[in-house]
Amino acid sequence: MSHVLHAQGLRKRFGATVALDGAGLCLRAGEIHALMGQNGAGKSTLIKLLTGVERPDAGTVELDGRPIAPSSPLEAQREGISTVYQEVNLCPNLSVAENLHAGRYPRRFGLIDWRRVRAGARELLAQLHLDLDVDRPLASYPVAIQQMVAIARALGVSAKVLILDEPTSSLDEGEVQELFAVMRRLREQGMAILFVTHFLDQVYAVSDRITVLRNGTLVGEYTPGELPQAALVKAMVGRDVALAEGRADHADIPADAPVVLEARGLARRGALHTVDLQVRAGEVVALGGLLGSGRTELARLLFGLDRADEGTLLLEGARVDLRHPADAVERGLALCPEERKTEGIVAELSVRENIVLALQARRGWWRALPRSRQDELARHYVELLGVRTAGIETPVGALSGGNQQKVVLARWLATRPKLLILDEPTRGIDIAAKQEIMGEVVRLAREGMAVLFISAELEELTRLGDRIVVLRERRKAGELPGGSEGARVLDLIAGHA
Amino acid sequence: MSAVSLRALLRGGGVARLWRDPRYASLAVTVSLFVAMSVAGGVLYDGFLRPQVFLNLLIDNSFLLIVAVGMTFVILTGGIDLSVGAVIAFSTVLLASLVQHHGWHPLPAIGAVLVLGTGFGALMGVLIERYRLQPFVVTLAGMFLARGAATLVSVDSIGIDHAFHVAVASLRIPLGGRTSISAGALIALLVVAVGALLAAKTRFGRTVYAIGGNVQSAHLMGLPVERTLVQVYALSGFCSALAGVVYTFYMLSGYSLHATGLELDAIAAVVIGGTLLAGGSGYVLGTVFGVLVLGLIQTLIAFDGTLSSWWTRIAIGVLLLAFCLLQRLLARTGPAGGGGHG
Amino acid sequence: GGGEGGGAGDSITVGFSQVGAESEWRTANTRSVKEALAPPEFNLRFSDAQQKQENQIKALRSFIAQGVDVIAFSPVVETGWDTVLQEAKAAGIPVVLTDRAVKVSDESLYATFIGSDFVEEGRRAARWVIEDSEGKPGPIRIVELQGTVGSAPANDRMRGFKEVIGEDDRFVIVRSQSGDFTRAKGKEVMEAFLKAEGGNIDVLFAHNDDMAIGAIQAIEEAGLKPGTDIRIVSIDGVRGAFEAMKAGKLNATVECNPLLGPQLAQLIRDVHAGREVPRRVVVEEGVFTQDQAEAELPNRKY
Amino acid sequence: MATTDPDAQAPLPLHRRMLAHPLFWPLLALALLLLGNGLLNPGFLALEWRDGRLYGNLVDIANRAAPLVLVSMGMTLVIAARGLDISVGAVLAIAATVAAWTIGRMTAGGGTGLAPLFAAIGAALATAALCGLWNGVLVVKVGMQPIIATLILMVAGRGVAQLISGGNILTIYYPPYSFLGTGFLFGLPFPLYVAGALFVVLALLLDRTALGMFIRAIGHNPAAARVAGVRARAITLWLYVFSGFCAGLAGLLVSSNVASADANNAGQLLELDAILAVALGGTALAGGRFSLAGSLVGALIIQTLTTTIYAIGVPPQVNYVVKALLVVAVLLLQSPEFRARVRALARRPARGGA
Ligand SMILES: Nc1ncnc2c1ncn2[C@@H]1O[C@H](COP(=O)(O)OP(=O)(O)OP(=O)(O)O)[C@@H](O)[C@H]1O
Ligand SMILES: Nc1ncnc2c1ncn2[C@@H]1O[C@H](COP(=O)(O)OP(=O)(O)OP(=O)(O)O)[C@@H](O)[C@H]1O
Ligand SMILES: [Mg+2]
Ligand SMILES: [Mg+2]
Repeated sequence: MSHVLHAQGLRKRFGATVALDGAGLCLRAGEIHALMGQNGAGKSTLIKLLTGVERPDAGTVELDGRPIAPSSPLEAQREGISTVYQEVNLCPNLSVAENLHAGRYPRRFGLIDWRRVRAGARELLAQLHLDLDVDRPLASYPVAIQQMVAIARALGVSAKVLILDEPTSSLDEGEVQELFAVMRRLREQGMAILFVTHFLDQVYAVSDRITVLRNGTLVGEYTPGELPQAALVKAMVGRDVALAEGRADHADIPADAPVVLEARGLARRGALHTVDLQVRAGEVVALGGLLGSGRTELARLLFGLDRADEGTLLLEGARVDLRHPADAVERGLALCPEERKTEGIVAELSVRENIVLALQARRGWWRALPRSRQDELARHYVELLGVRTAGIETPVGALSGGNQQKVVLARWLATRPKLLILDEPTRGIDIAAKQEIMGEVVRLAREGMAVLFISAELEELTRLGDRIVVLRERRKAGELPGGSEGARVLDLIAGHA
Repeated sequence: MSAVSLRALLRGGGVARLWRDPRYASLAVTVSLFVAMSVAGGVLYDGFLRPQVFLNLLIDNSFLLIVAVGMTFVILTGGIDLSVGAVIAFSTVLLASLVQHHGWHPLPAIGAVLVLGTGFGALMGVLIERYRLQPFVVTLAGMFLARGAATLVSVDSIGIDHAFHVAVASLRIPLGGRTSISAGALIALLVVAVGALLAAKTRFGRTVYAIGGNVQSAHLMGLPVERTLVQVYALSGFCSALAGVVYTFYMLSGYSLHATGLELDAIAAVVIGGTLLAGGSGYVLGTVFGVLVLGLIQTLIAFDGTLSSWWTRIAIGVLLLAFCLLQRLLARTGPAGGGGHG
Repeated sequence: GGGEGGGAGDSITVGFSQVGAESEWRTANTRSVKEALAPPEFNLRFSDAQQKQENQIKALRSFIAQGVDVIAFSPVVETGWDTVLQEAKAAGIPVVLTDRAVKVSDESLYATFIGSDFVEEGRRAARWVIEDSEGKPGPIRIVELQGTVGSAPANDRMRGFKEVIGEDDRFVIVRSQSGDFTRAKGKEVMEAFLKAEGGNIDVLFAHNDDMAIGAIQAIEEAGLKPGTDIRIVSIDGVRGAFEAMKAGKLNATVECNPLLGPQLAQLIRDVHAGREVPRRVVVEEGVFTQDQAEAELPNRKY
Repeated sequence: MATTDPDAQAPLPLHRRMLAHPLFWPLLALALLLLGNGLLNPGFLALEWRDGRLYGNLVDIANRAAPLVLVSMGMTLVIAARGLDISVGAVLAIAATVAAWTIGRMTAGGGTGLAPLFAAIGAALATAALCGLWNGVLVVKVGMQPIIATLILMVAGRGVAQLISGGNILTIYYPPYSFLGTGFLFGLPFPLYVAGALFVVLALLLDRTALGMFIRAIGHNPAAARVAGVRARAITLWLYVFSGFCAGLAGLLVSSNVASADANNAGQLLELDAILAVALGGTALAGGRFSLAGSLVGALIIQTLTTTIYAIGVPPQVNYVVKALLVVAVLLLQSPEFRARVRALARRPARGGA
């Protein structure tokens, strides 16, 4: 077997946090290799060490049997390692085409040949069956597409090794399949692919081999065949975890349960056609739809982040005019946004500050939460959601991606809202934590909170929703009762019904 | 399936898009406002719309234009360069002193000045990049240093009477119809052309935009962030020194108090031209119009000729305000992203 | 000159470029010029350069473009005028310099110069100091508050002062620092001088009255008597200086007369009519001391 | 890039904790400057009690720095919220002129007692706050870039001030007003109390309320702060008003100090000094991270630099060079990267810098 990339005994400390302690990895040509572990296990750190973003404190990395020590991503690229980092790491101000080619432009007479840049960009995107206007700035596209662009960029580098850190976290089923098709093709061509995900099905669908990390140490390397799901989870978590299959207790929300939020004919030009929606106290409404179907837009309108052109919004029966998210927060609404990096965390603030931010905003700047109360809240949610952090005073930016997501979630849970809107809240969260979070959401709903839960995952929709609302092409396509068959939901989403 | 859904996301497009695109729209607005202001001047004052008046905009602002081009690159990375005015002053003094007091021919003296300016900029770039110092303070210190160095060379203004320099200074290239343009203005136009090309069509220029968009990402994308940052400040230093040279053609003198406050004019021109101070978005061409707008405001005031000193200041402020307000109102979308190309 | 852009009838269109409004002296200068060049005889195009030479050159260009009859201006600095003055000459527009001279290669580029001589002002201040210190033994310790570093008045006043004071070896200039021509800076710098030199200062020479007025406050706050413990001479002769002299806090001020409007108007008339004018017109100026202050104060227009 | 800070988080020994404190390096710079002065000029650090007043260079520095401290406070908060206010110098001039003009009017009209004093203070501060509001509206409501929005007032503001003063320096012949800038209270100059009070009140306000956290959130990530329900725009608007107010206070001190208002020169280039003070104090000019105490120290550093230049008696032509070199030295001292490099060089001088 030819080892393309071989890493051994990697250690990395960040201050008091030991992110990696004797981790390693062995990547062979022509394989898709899944790297698994809980949030904060050290997957992204391992990748950063391999690609020169960070330097290891100890350990060796060999490429084709030759030791390498890249000191920058540029060097790693030159060595033939192409990487898509967790979170989109492209330049939002540059056009899609340029993001795909930055650093390796085709030139004519020494100058960049934009025509070929565009053409090349379209070609790259076509590999993923994407058809975008490549001249628009990247920022004008939703994260999912930015993620696809990042993947396409990595495909454009003629490399020996392709590393993908959670490429699928913001993609929906269709996009995931496109990506897998490409990965399989590259595998045929002999490329070594390292792939991080928290979706177990995806692991079994494409990977040839699995490496598991736990708390920064190497647990072992397995083939999917020798490691069934339960065993994989056990390897990652270190103990047995019961994976809930479906949920029996879809509550029958009484028809007279008070309606918390009602949207009548809500519409916004270019974003959403008229939508009616009701969410009752104690109810979890799951909102499904394809990428770009308008779910995020709807959530933003409900929260006053964007202004609707038409329609009315009623909160507990009374008309409200939300001009600013602050209005919504003051009235007991909460929106956990889709884009964690830009609209969610404030990376430089501490875990504590990020958690109390919305609650404090609701109280106003004058009535500060006492520090002891802040600490208490922060500790409570860190424990409840299993946030892996050195302490509550650690800047959130130093947390792993999944843990950042948990902090944003904690921020909104801490406000104890009347209506909680969650836009893809489980993105990048590991399987065990997902269980905990969904359990908490259901528990809060049973205590009387209304929940609007947006997800790209069929399973989450059917399991959580007391009612499932589906959007298609920016209008409401229909509603299904909780516990409906997955296939029926899928049909509605895709428009085959 | 997914390809269809994505395509649905992208409805619209076509030619109309070009107009709706905030990147081009803001440039178009700036240009239109410039034209509107000129017309207003023509209505108000006799002789305002003569071609030479507009050529004078170029001639009188050639040095500002040159530094503003350098400044555009600095600001595109999210930095700032406060030293430009002082570097101009230093360049003029040094050049004048070399020529007048040390018997140099202007050409080697110009070469020396350009090298020094570039090196000075690069030095500031190294401090900013290597030691993670804030550009504002480093270049502010650079400004003190360059001004100080200029006064050390000479506190008095030094007139230049070398035949070569005088010849270049009084050179007027006729453009027909009793209009002409100076050598300095030509140099400025050349700098603009090179700057625009550099920004749009070279790896250096595009890295500048990428850094302004997101440094971390630029780094992760494998772009040469460190080198480019140093180069950007070196470029700005070069442009300042070149502007200093053009200044000596304009004034035929070197003086330590030349170009005081010019840094602010340059920054203002760049920002009025539509470049975001936070970096990552803007055009060299926008900067040209930024400079022209500032020049036009001056010209309007000069043509009016009735304003007292303080009304002059108020008028500059009001015109600036009117321009920026209209610019904001007409460019409907906010200063969205857009390091456009091509 | 072609007066196409010019005003109505046979009034003389004058383009006047002022340095700025950086001091009371300058404001008074502007006012005097504006009053003297009033309609109907004159059609004044006034332009303020905000202390920048490039603005002034732009203004001159615009005057040329507008085709004024006569250009007058107070140059920010001495050098750098060749090109634009050549353009004026080519356009047939005569140029009158006010307030300070310029260095040009070709003397015919301007018709005449009316204004003060900064070097001479420095000399006069020094002469007053020497006179004032007659019979006193050396060393007499002088501190100097300079104007803005590099500005023409600062350079010249310093030069003139040193030239004369240097001939008498009783005097030493112990400290010299820029006070930027402002009261606030004058006070701050004087404060530092007093701290550094203790009571060992005999004479203060300030490049303008404002700095002297600021310094006087610093001296008083340090518990000394200005005008007595420290003899003070400054330049300009603004009203504030006369008030200070009247109060016995300032000893002398060398006048630098800004009210040259009427003289300028006459020169412009002559130049426009093509009459012969002297190359250099000196403004009438004097040195004022405390005993003249009370009598002179009501006459001060600025 | 992820920062690798070896000093973070772990329970550290006292000296390490001190080194890691953000105020340590600015304070060290200040101490070194003062010490250097003390060595060059033995009397420099002396303080003596004379006529019921504390007298000495240190008092002078603090006193002279007071206006800059005031302006830096407002500037710190504006910058922390991703803004910039380059109009402070002009606003100072306006406030000073308004105060002088008000006093002139009232005393000429026979106003006596303390009425003109309070009227002047009120008018000046109100005008300054209004200027700040103007800036805030242009930035927040109109959406102009802060540097341009405040540039407008910076240019026009002095014009307005000169319009009020008719281009003259307005001299104030009204002794009570002089107390603000030159008075003494319990042996210390009154401006120290003004600057001190503002600093303490502000520090308390930021500490005891959630304002500090909101400002940092806005500065680091305005979009996220907005989504979290922070009224980012309203807060930013008020910060501009506050910055104007601070400049107004400074204007009162400056005009009172010299008993006159100089519309053209008062507060000239103050904006640069204020931003420099803010930056020296460790505030990030890109927004978010800020330190009020740092800005206070920064302002003191700048004034000490100025006083140093006067005290060591360098010729005025050299002023700028000395200032530049000292500023660079202070900056480098504060740069962790530079210190790391120096340590590395010191450890193995043989190999040199790599
Ligand atoms: N720059 C940093 N500073 C401090 N700690 C860090 C830094 N980067 C990572 N860590 C810590 O290292 C540990 C491993 O993080 P890493 O990002 O590698 O996790 P991960 O396995 O990728 O998790 P996820 O699935 O959530 O992405 C975490 O505890 C994290 O807090
Ligand atoms: N690049 C784009 N082109 C067109 N529309 C876009 C684009 N980016 C965002 N949108 C807007 O987004 C809306 C749909 O995206 P939205 O994010 O609301 O859908 P979603 O169902 O939440 O999908 P996702 O799974 O991406 O979250 C569109 O109506 C459109 O207004
Ligand atoms: Mg990760
Ligand atoms: Mg969405």
